[in-house]
Order: sequence, then C-alpha cells, then structure tokens
Amino acid sequence: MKITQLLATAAVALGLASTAMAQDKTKVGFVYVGPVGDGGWTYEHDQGRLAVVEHFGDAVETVFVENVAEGPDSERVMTQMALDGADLIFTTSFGYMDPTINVAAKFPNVKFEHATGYKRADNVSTYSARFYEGRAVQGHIAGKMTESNIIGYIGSYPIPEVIRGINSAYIHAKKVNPDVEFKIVWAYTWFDPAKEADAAKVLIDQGADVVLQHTDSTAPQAAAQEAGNVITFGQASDMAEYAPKPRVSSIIDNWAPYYIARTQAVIDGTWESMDTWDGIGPGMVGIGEITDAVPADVKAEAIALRDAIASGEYHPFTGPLKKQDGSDWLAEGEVADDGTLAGMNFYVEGLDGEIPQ
Amino acid sequence: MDLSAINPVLLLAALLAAATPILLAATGELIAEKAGVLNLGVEGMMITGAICGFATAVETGSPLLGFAAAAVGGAALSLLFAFLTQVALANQVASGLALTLFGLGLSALLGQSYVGVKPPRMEDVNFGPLADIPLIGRIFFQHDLVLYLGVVLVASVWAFLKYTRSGLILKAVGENHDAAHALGYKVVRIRTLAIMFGGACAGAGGAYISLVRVPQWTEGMTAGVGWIALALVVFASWKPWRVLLGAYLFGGITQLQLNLQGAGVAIPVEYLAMSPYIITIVVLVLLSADKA
Amino acid sequence: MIRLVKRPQPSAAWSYGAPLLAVLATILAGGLLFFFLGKNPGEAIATIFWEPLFGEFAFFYRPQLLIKGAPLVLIAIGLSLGFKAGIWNIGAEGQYIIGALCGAGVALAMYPLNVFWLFPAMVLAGALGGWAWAMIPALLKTRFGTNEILVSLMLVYVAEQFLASMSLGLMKNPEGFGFPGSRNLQQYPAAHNAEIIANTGLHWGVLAALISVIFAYVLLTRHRLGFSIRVTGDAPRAATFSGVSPKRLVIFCLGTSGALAGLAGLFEVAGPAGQVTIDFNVGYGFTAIIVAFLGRLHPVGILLAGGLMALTYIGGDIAQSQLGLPAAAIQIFQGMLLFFLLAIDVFTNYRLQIGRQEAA
Amino acid sequence: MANEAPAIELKGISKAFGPVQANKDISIRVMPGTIHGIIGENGAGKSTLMSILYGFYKADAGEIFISGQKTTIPDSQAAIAAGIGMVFQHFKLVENFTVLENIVLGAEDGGLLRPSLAKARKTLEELEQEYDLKVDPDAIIEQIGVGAQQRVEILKALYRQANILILDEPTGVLTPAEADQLFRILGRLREEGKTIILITHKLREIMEITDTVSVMRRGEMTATVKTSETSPEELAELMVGRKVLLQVDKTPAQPGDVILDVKNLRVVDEMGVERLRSIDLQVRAGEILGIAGVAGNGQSELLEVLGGYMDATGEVRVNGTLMPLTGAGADGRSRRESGVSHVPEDRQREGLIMDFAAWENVAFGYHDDAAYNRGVLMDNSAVRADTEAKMERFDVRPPNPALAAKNFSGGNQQKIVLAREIERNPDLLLIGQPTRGVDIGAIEFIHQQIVALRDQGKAILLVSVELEEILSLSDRVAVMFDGQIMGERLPSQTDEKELGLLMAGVSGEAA
Repeated sequence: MKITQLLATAAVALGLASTAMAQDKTKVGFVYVGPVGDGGWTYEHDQGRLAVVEHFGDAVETVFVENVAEGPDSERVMTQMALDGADLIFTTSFGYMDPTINVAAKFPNVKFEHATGYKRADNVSTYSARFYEGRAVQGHIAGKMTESNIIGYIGSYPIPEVIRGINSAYIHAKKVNPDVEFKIVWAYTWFDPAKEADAAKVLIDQGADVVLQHTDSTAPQAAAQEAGNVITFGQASDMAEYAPKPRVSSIIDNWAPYYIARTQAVIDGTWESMDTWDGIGPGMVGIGEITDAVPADVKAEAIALRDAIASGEYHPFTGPLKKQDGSDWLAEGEVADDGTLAGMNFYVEGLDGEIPQ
Repeated sequence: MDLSAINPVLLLAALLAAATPILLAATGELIAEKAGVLNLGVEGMMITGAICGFATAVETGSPLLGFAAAAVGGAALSLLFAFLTQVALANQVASGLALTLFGLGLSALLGQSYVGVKPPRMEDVNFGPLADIPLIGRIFFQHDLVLYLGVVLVASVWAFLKYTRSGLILKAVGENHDAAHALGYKVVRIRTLAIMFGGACAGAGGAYISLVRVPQWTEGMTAGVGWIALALVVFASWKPWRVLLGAYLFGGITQLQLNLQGAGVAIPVEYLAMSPYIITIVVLVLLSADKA
Repeated sequence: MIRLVKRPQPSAAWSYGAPLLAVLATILAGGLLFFFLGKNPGEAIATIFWEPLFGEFAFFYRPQLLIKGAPLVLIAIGLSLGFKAGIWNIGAEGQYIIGALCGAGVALAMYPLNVFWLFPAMVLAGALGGWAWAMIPALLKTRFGTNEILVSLMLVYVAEQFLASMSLGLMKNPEGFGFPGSRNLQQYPAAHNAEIIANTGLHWGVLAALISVIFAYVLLTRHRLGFSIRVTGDAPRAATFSGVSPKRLVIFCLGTSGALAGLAGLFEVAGPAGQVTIDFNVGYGFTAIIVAFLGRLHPVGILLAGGLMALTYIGGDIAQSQLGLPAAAIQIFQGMLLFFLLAIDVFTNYRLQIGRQEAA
Repeated sequence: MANEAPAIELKGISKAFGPVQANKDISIRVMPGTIHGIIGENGAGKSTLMSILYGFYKADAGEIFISGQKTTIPDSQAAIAAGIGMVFQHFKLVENFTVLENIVLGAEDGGLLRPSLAKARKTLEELEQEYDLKVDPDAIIEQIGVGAQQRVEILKALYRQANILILDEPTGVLTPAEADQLFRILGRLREEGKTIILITHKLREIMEITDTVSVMRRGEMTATVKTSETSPEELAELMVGRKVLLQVDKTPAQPGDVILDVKNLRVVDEMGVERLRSIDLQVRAGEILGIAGVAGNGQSELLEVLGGYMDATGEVRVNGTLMPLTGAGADGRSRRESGVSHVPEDRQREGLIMDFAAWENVAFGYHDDAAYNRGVLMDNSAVRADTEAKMERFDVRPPNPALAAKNFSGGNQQKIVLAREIERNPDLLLIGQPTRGVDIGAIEFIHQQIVALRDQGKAILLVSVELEEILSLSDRVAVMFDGQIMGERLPSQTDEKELGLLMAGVSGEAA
C-alpha cells in the first residue's frame, strides 16, 4: 500500500472513530439489492432489520438503503454508512462481495456481514442459510402428493445454491416416489413476477401438479391458484396469503435471530469474523406451516424429516448418491462436505437435462 | 427431451394472455406515433397504470374499475409528456425518458402499502357452451374480458384509422402537421389526445400485468415490457393488425422458450430473448430498403 | 390569454438562468413531496445537495461525484455531438455494455499475464467494441436509411442479453464457485483501472471524461469537423451545399459516441465495478441522454449537468440512509428535476406574453 | 350597389416578428364579386397579411370585418367558418393521401369516412363541372402535377363553401398555359360572386385579371387603386419606391475560352420523373449566360447538378476537366476546388446558416481552406479578420462579423454570400435568383458585382425567374421549359413576348 493511501485510510478511520464515539447507540446498516417492497428476498432481510429494532429498542439505530446496484454504488453506500458511524453493516446480496471486502479494508473498526458470499476478512463475516434443508422437506411432500408424477421447478440462475436446492428436492421426492419426474425451467431472474407467472403456467400446462420455485415473487402461487389443482411452496417469505392451497408449506428466510445475535455480539464486543451457514436447526431456515391440504400422514413424515434435519441426525445429502452421469459421488452413509455443496455444479442421478452454461 | 409435453392448445391459450399487455401498450403507442409523436415513456406509463389499477381494484373490489383507473392514471401521466413536448416544446426523446424515470418512482411510492396484497380476481367471460368446444374453446373462450377488449381495441383502432374522419385527421396531423394546421385543426390538441390515448392504453396494459397476469403488486413489475411495446410498433410497421400478430409473436417467444425448457430442450435462452429485437431491426431495414 | 412568442435571439440570461430556476422549482416541489412523506423538507434537500459537497464527509463524497459523474459525462459528450447534428443515438447503454465486454474480454483472455500493455489494449478494445456496436445503426442508416433511434434502442436489449450470456457462460469466473460474474479485475493489477491518485476518485475514466469535454469543446468551436456538425444540425440543406457528407457525419457521430460509451463501460468494468455481472449496466447510457440535454449539448454544460446528476444520486442515497427517505421518493425527485429543466428551457427560445389585447 | 358591405375590410392591422415589423397599420376594403390584387416585392408583408386573415398568425393590433360584421379569427377554423379559403404558395396537402381524402379532411361531416367520401365525390364532380376544375379524385397527391395540386387546393376551399378565396403567388410554379387556365377559373369564380384576393409580385397578372389592386412595400400599404385606372409603370414605381433601373451599365461581352461545357445532361428524380432532359450548353469566359424560365422547369436542378449536390448523367466539363456527376467527387466541396463558386437560389436554407455569425457564414463551405486553418484547428481570428475585410468591400451593413446572419436584411445577407463566393476568384460562378427578396439599392450593387466579375473574364451562369433581370444582365439568354433548353437568344434581338412563348414551351421555330 502506498504511503498516500495509508494516510488517507487513516484519516477515514479517524473520521469514523470520532463519530462512532460520539454516539452511545449502536448503529447497524443494511444494504439491500431490491426494494423493501419486493415481498421476497429484500423484504425478509428488512423483516430481520425490524426484528433488531424491536429487540433492542433505543439501544440500536438501524439505517438502510434499498435498490442499491451491485458494484460501485454499493461500495459507496457501504462507505457512507461506515462514515456515518455504523458499527455493523449487513450487505445482503451476493454481488456485494467484493465491494464489502474493499470497504471493510478501509474501516477495520466496522464489522461487516456479507450474505451468501465466500470471501471473508478479519472484520467481514459471511452468512448464508442452508435452504437445501428446507428443499428436502418440500421434495418429500411434493413426491408424496403429486398425482401426475411431474414436479415443476422454477430456477432463477444456474448457480450452486439453486442447483443444490433442485438436487435436494429431487432426492427426497424420488425417495418416496420412484416415478417422479422433474421439469426444470430457468427464469434467468430472481424477481420478475410476470416471467415467473409464465414459467409456472408453462409447467402446469405441461402436467406438473406441484411447482417448486427458487425465485422470489408470489406470482407462481397466483398462477397455481388460478390453475386449481396444483400445490406450491412459499419461497424466501412464507407467502401465507396463498395458504392453505396452493401454498402448502414454505421455506422462510428468517434472518432475525442471526441479525439479533450479531448485533448483540457487537454491543458486547465479542464479534468475530466467521462463516455461518445455518439451517433449520438454528432457525435461519424456517419451514412454514404445513397446511391441512397435505394429508396428515405426509405432514407427520415431513415434520419428522424437518426435525431430523434440525437436530443434525440426518443430512439431506447422504449417500449412496450418484451424479447425473452415473459416476459415484457419495458412498453409502457418506455425507457431502460443505466445500462440494458450496460449489455444486452437477445434477444427481435421475434428473433430466443439462445445467445451462 | 420430450416435446410431447408441450400442449399446443394450452400454449396458444397462454400466448393470448401473455400478448395482451404488450398489445394494449403498443396499440396506444401506435396512435401516438401516427399523430407524429414518439413517446419513449411507455414503460413509465405502464407501471403507473399497474399500480393505479391495482390499488383501485383492491380498494373497490372491482377489477374493471381498476382497469378504468389504470387508464386514467396512464393518461394523466402522459399529460406531463404532452405538456413538455407540445406546449413547452421540449425534446421528445429526453421527455420520454424522464417520464419513465418519474413513473417508476411514482408507482413505487404509490404502491408501498400494496405489497403482498391479493387483488380481486378477474373472472373469465362466460361463453357458455362455446368454452366447451374442444381445442377452440380452451384457446379462445376461456379468458377474461380485458383480453377480448384488447383485440377489440386493435380492431377499433384499425377501423378508426381506415374508416373514420377523425382517423384521417389524426393521420394528417402525423403526416403533415402544417397542412392540418392550415385546415384549422388544433395540432397540439389532437396530438395531446393521441398521447393521452397512448397513456391510457399503456396504463391498462400495465394493469393487465398487475391484475391478471401475475396478479399482485411489486415495484418495477413491468420489467421492460414497455420497451418491447415500442419495438412492437416498429415491427408492425405502424399497422394495427400487425401489432396483434407481433404481440403474439413477441409474447410467444417467452412462452415457447419456457415450454421448450420445460420439455427438457437445451436452448440458449439469452439468444431467444434477444430475437424479438433483432427481428424488429430486420423488419425496419426491410421497410427502409423498400422505401429507398 | 397567455401565449408563447418566439424570441428573435435565444435569451442568454435564460439559457444560464433556466437550469438554476429548474433546480429551485425542483427544490420547492421536492420539498413538498418530502413534507407529505413526513420528512423535514429543509433537511432532506440539504442532505441531497449540501451533504455530498460540503458535509462532514465531503472528502469522501467529492471523489465519489467524479466516479459517478465520469461515465455520464463521457457518454453524454459523445451523444451531444450526434444530437447537435440531428443524429440520435439512443443506444449508448448497449454500446457501454459491449465496450465493457470487449475490454474485460481482453483482460480475461490474458489472465493472469501481467504486462504493461494490457490496460492500453483493453482501452482500445473497449472503444472499438462500443464503436462497432454503434456502427450497426450507423451503417443501416447510411445504407438503407433506417431510423437510428429505433435500431440503437433495440440493440440495447440485444446487448443486455449478451451480457447475461457472458456473465453466465464464457466470462464466468472459473474460481467463482459457479456463481455468475467474471473475475474481479480490481484484483488483476495489469488490468485494473486504479485511481491515479489514491482516494481522489480520479481514475482513468474520469481523466478520459475531462479530456472528452475539452476535446468536444475544441472540436465544436475550433475545428472544421465541429463546424460541419453544427452546420448539419442547424441547416441540413446548407450542409449538403457546403459539401459536408451526411453519411460520413452519421458514421463519425455514431462511431464517436459509441466509442466513448464503450470507453465508459471499459473504465467502469475495469475500475469501480471490477467485474462483468448480469446487472453490470445501471442505466448510465440512458441517463447520459438526459445529461446531454440538461447540458444543452454544450461540453461545459454537460460537465455541470453530469455533476448535478451524480449529486442527486449520491445525495439521494445519503438521504435514504440518514433520513429514511424511500428510494422511490428520490427517483421522483430526479424525475421532477428533469421535467422542470425541460419545461423551463422553453423560455430560452420563447417568451411569455400575457393578457395583451388581441386583434383578429 | 354602392351601399353594399365590403366582403372583407381590414382596419389598422399591425404585426411584428421580433424586431421586424411585417405589417404596419394596414387597412383595406374588398368588395364582393371582385378580384383584388395585392402586389409587392418579396418580403413586403403580403403573405403575413393574408396569414393573419386566415388565422395563421394573430395580429398585434387591428380589426377584421367580414361582410360588414366585425370578426375575430383566432385560428384557421374560424377563418374557414367565416367563408375564407386560402391556397398557399407551398401547398398544404397531405402528400400520401388521395385527392378525395385531402378534400374531405377538415370539412366536418359525420364521423364515418365512407359516407362523406361518397358525398364529397358527388360534390366534387359538380364543382369540377361548374368551374372547369379537372382532377382525378382517387389519385395520390404526390403522384399528380403541381397544377393539379393547386386545383385540389382550390377545390378544397370551394368544398368548404368559401366565398372569399386567397391565392398566394399561385402562378410561381405554373407554366404560362397553366397560369392562363388558372385565370380562367378565377374569372368563373368571380362570375359566381366569389371574392378573390390574389397575392403576386407579377405586374402582368395584376393587369390581366384584377379589378382593384393594393401595393405593399416594407410592411406598409402604399396605395389601393382601380386596375383600370393604373399602369404597370405606376405600380412598379409604387412597389419599389422609385423608377426601376432596368438597364445595367455594361460593355459588350468579350467571350473567351469555353469554361463550362455541358453535354447531354440528364436528371431523373426519386419518383422516376425526368427533371433534366438532355441539356447542352456552354458558357465562355467573360460572358453571362442567363437561364430564363418559369420556376420548376429544371433550373434549380441544373444549378444543383453543376454545384455538385445532385446526381446526374451526361458530361460536365469545367476548364476542359470532366466533373464526376455521381459518387466520389460529386459534392459541393470538390466542385469548389475545381473553380466553381455557387450562390444558391435559396439563400436562407442553403446559402447561409441563419443562426451562425457572419464570420462563420463566410467560412461556411470553405472551412477546410488552408487560410482559415492553422494546424488541425480553425483559425477563428483569421476568419473574422477576413470577414471584416469582405464586409467592407461589399458594403455589408452593419459591418459586424459577430452578428448572426438572420439579423441582417435580405440584401445584406445576399451580399455576404456574394462576398464569400465572388472573392474566391472562381472560374465559373453559378448564381441563382441573385436579387430575390433584396431591396432595390442592393439589387444595383449586386448586379454591378456580377458584371464586374464578368469583366474580369469569368464565366457566369445566371438563373432567375425575373425576366427583366435576365434581359438586363445576360449576354446570352437560354430558356428552359420542362427540363429542356427551348432556345437561345441574344437579349438585344429578343423581347419579353418571344421569351414568354419559349417559357410556355412553344419552340422558337414554330413561333
């Protein structure tokens, strides 16, 4: 680092220190990629923020900026929050990864929490949720309930997280229903209600009576409701407005416990950089209420599966499992390691089609 | 790969619905462009219509009232454009872009309390026995009222331009506003009306997304449909029936793409998604080459 | 009866005063909006306009103004040349994307080779990419007479799809765990468009923007080609008389604006943004059209307009986080600013005549 | 019928465009069933006055009475309602509509098109019968000739039951035969009790057809007289304020080598219409060849081809060098480099850039010139200095190089163009309508400059629709009709009558 850069960094850090000390409140910043009104991803993060407000009351001040483009805009917004005296900043999109690392380097005293990324630093933690655990429960219910044996799956982008979810759901559907077939449609968007609705309708038209989605809007729920005899699962948020049917259960991003815990850690001075990948157990992934549209026995099995996963008794990726090309992946009883899961770029045996490149 | 999974009847039925928002917006823009105005603010007017329609439908419980409100909202926003370009004589391109920016912001602000709300359902028109005709019934007779109104709108615009005196006047204003002015026509007033008609249609198109296609309200939910509508007008070479055809083609590309994916066909999605624009450019070149 | 009367000469006072008046009107209307949203209007306005320039952390925001404003100015300067000559390139957004893809493509192909000529080669590739993308509407126009507004606009959406395809496919970071997006060029020293002086925000793109302003100013006031451009815009028939070839001008103007947009994309992808991602483009190409008009197609005006636009972006984000103003309110505020500028501009060329007794 | 109310009465009409007072306190009375001529030079304010009457412009002051009723005409609709129809110099027709559609347009009559089209067709047939106005109702406007287009304009007004018909320079685009036909039609209209206002700057027309005539000069109405009680000489004097100097002082030409040699020149426009058919002509050093003809018979095209900005086939040699007529080298700049200067017909659209300063206009077209550039940049101060010098030599007033072209009077504008082109010392000067819209003092000066250039041994090709100008300036006169040269005459051995026949397409031999 050049000497000028060092000096400037020091100046920035000093500027921060003086403001930070002037306040006794702990300030927590949130950077959102979408509008808080998206009803999905950003909405749930904002729910987490509101939980922090609720929990700490006057002891904590939260600020947020929505609709922040990934790239330089996000870097600026993070810096600005740090300058304004934020002690802890949650950056809630994968694309914020490098900007978060950049800004964190300039503000060693500010703690950063980056969602879904894989780069850390002394003052940057990463956190993500094991949504695939929830997908296992969904897969189970779906496999049991489908009559056409065709399950539709709306993917966003062909990235490891989504592929993981598809594999997890498929493994557990197949387990209870050997005839099940997955139809996967990539929407190439996280959030485009019209397109998601189209995708759901297409899947339904092609015979799917269960639609799983890895996109964030409720449009597929609405499409399923319109079609009638189709069930769906809420994604990111509970989407309870579509319960009891078509939405029979959901995976809920529940960031509140994590946000509260991390804020508490900053207040206590115990915050450390770590990589959190929590699932159902710690409550980061919630399984939304399984409605009565699901037969009682299936519901009971699903709850048992959920609890087994939550307690750590069962891992959704437990061998024997083969990859799509027939090669061995996990031996009998072997459990997938997090590294493989994090970079998962293959389908398991039995799934049709290719992952688009 | 299993192409038999694609049900052509359902594909066609879905296509009619998918085409309706573009169809409505493009038909409105066609009238504006026939009057000699290029309004690049279609996206802004659509999203404003989407929230006006949604909010009204939720508050009144009537989707049809929602559509009316959407048309009013879109037209009201387009008045801003009309004022800028017709009265203040500002540049059309800049004004249109500003309109889109403003519309996106305005709709987001108006829609804050409507996130996650379910709108009243838009019922299908009851065609009685017609709906039960095999194939035809499912494709043509199981849709909501606005979808049919969209087709009626195209027919009306066609008839308006071809058979009515006002249509002739509108075309005259677009072709040679000097001549129209000499005949005592209020060029500014006629163009303003055309712009407002465009705004109303775009608004209704937006509401079709928020009330029928999706149906829910989310910020930015029109997701670029307005720009496709602009392309469509050009693609249709400013002819109403070709707008209808083009809307099915453009709307159909997404439908087909998703259907092929569902059937397990590996397709380059991005290249299919760019095809409407490339086709439009090709049409434009053919049209110009024809003229030259 | 109120009516507009064309001024014999554009009013000099108005041409300087109109932007100020528009800003004032926006402040009033925006203040009202903020008031209805339950915010203190004075505080909100001050946060947007004052804070980035003179607030406590101005040392940080001022460089950010350069970073945010530079691509706007660079693109708008290119567009203004064409606009002056009546050549409408609406597709700078697409040229920006293609420029970024070409420039980043060179770097990614060479990775991890650290050679001094890599960055210059990227600059060249970026400019060429934007230029080539703009040549499509240019050649179609000169060859077939195709409307360049529509073609360049359509090509934006084609470019966006290319971008998605590249981020998910060819340019995807092989070490990125399958996530979309390319390697980060900020971590590739030979390819990084770093700040020339640290913490000033001054990267090569800012320098390029400033150079482009000077270049455009000299071109328009002191060069034969600039003369031809102005002639063509003001009097197309006279231009043919003077021997200006309209086709050559179309090629030059679209090419230049494309190349500058491509450069802006390259500087952005190699510097502040760092990587090719699906959402790499954030609308600079469209905003630059507005900047070009706000700046009255004058190079210095564009520089100021670009700064003003950047100010509302940065101030808007500050107002969001400090005052909890919704992003939508900021967007409306920007929209109003544009409307007022466009509307008030009319008084440069026209004056109001009120209540005079009419004959006939 | 002495106590009958006038069809039109204007009282104290004034109108200003910025600093230019286009109409100053104008009053006029026109009785029903008469043809009233308004005559004046270009720019005298005739068209402005009529545009006010037609609701196109609003007067700053004054009153309008129609048939004795005080009327306000805020827009054209009001004018039409008051029974006024106007045929503009540049027709206001929608080019790609049919004749019938153009006629129906604006005549409010029900919502649907088809019944009104049917009705219009019937009415049209009656009108055609009644006034001998032949035109095919289903033809597309852009495919019919200008004469027919003008008849459509008249029919349009009649269809709207206009009682008052204003015609603005109606014969400018017509052949003499077509003009005669027009006058017959106007005579019929008068017999039917219509009131007609004829705006023109051609004395012949005034004398031939009008009952009364008003003369306008510089925005003012200088006189209104009965046509039968005046003479062309008197009107001309009223128009220009003093006796016209028709005779230009010049010595006989001393023609030298052939500078311009044109053989078999042809132009076909986009519509496939032949604009120039096999033109052959020569201009020698030290002589002025005048091209006479009614506007629209190919003179403009001839100038544009020679000036280098219209494609053509055939042979054009300048100083013996073959000029390319299409593709590379067929442009204004290349032509200028070959020693051809050009003062275009349309000064305001081609010769000058109205918003540019005078010095920029002097550089215009020559902005690549080495003297105006230093290195890669233009040497603006050199251009300014040169402009100042030129302005002084050509007596441009005000002599301010920084003033925008639009702020100069027509004459001074033309002097700037002339200064720019003449001082290039060309071998060949192309000059179109050199004195259109130019005040009388400047006309003399411009004519002197042209003659002086000839006396320096330069070749000059002069195009003008003013026969008097052609006759007084030219050493030889060629007459164009329908894209052809009908014949060549020496000014001393011909007269306006003979030339008029040639201009009407009657070839010299036959006459």
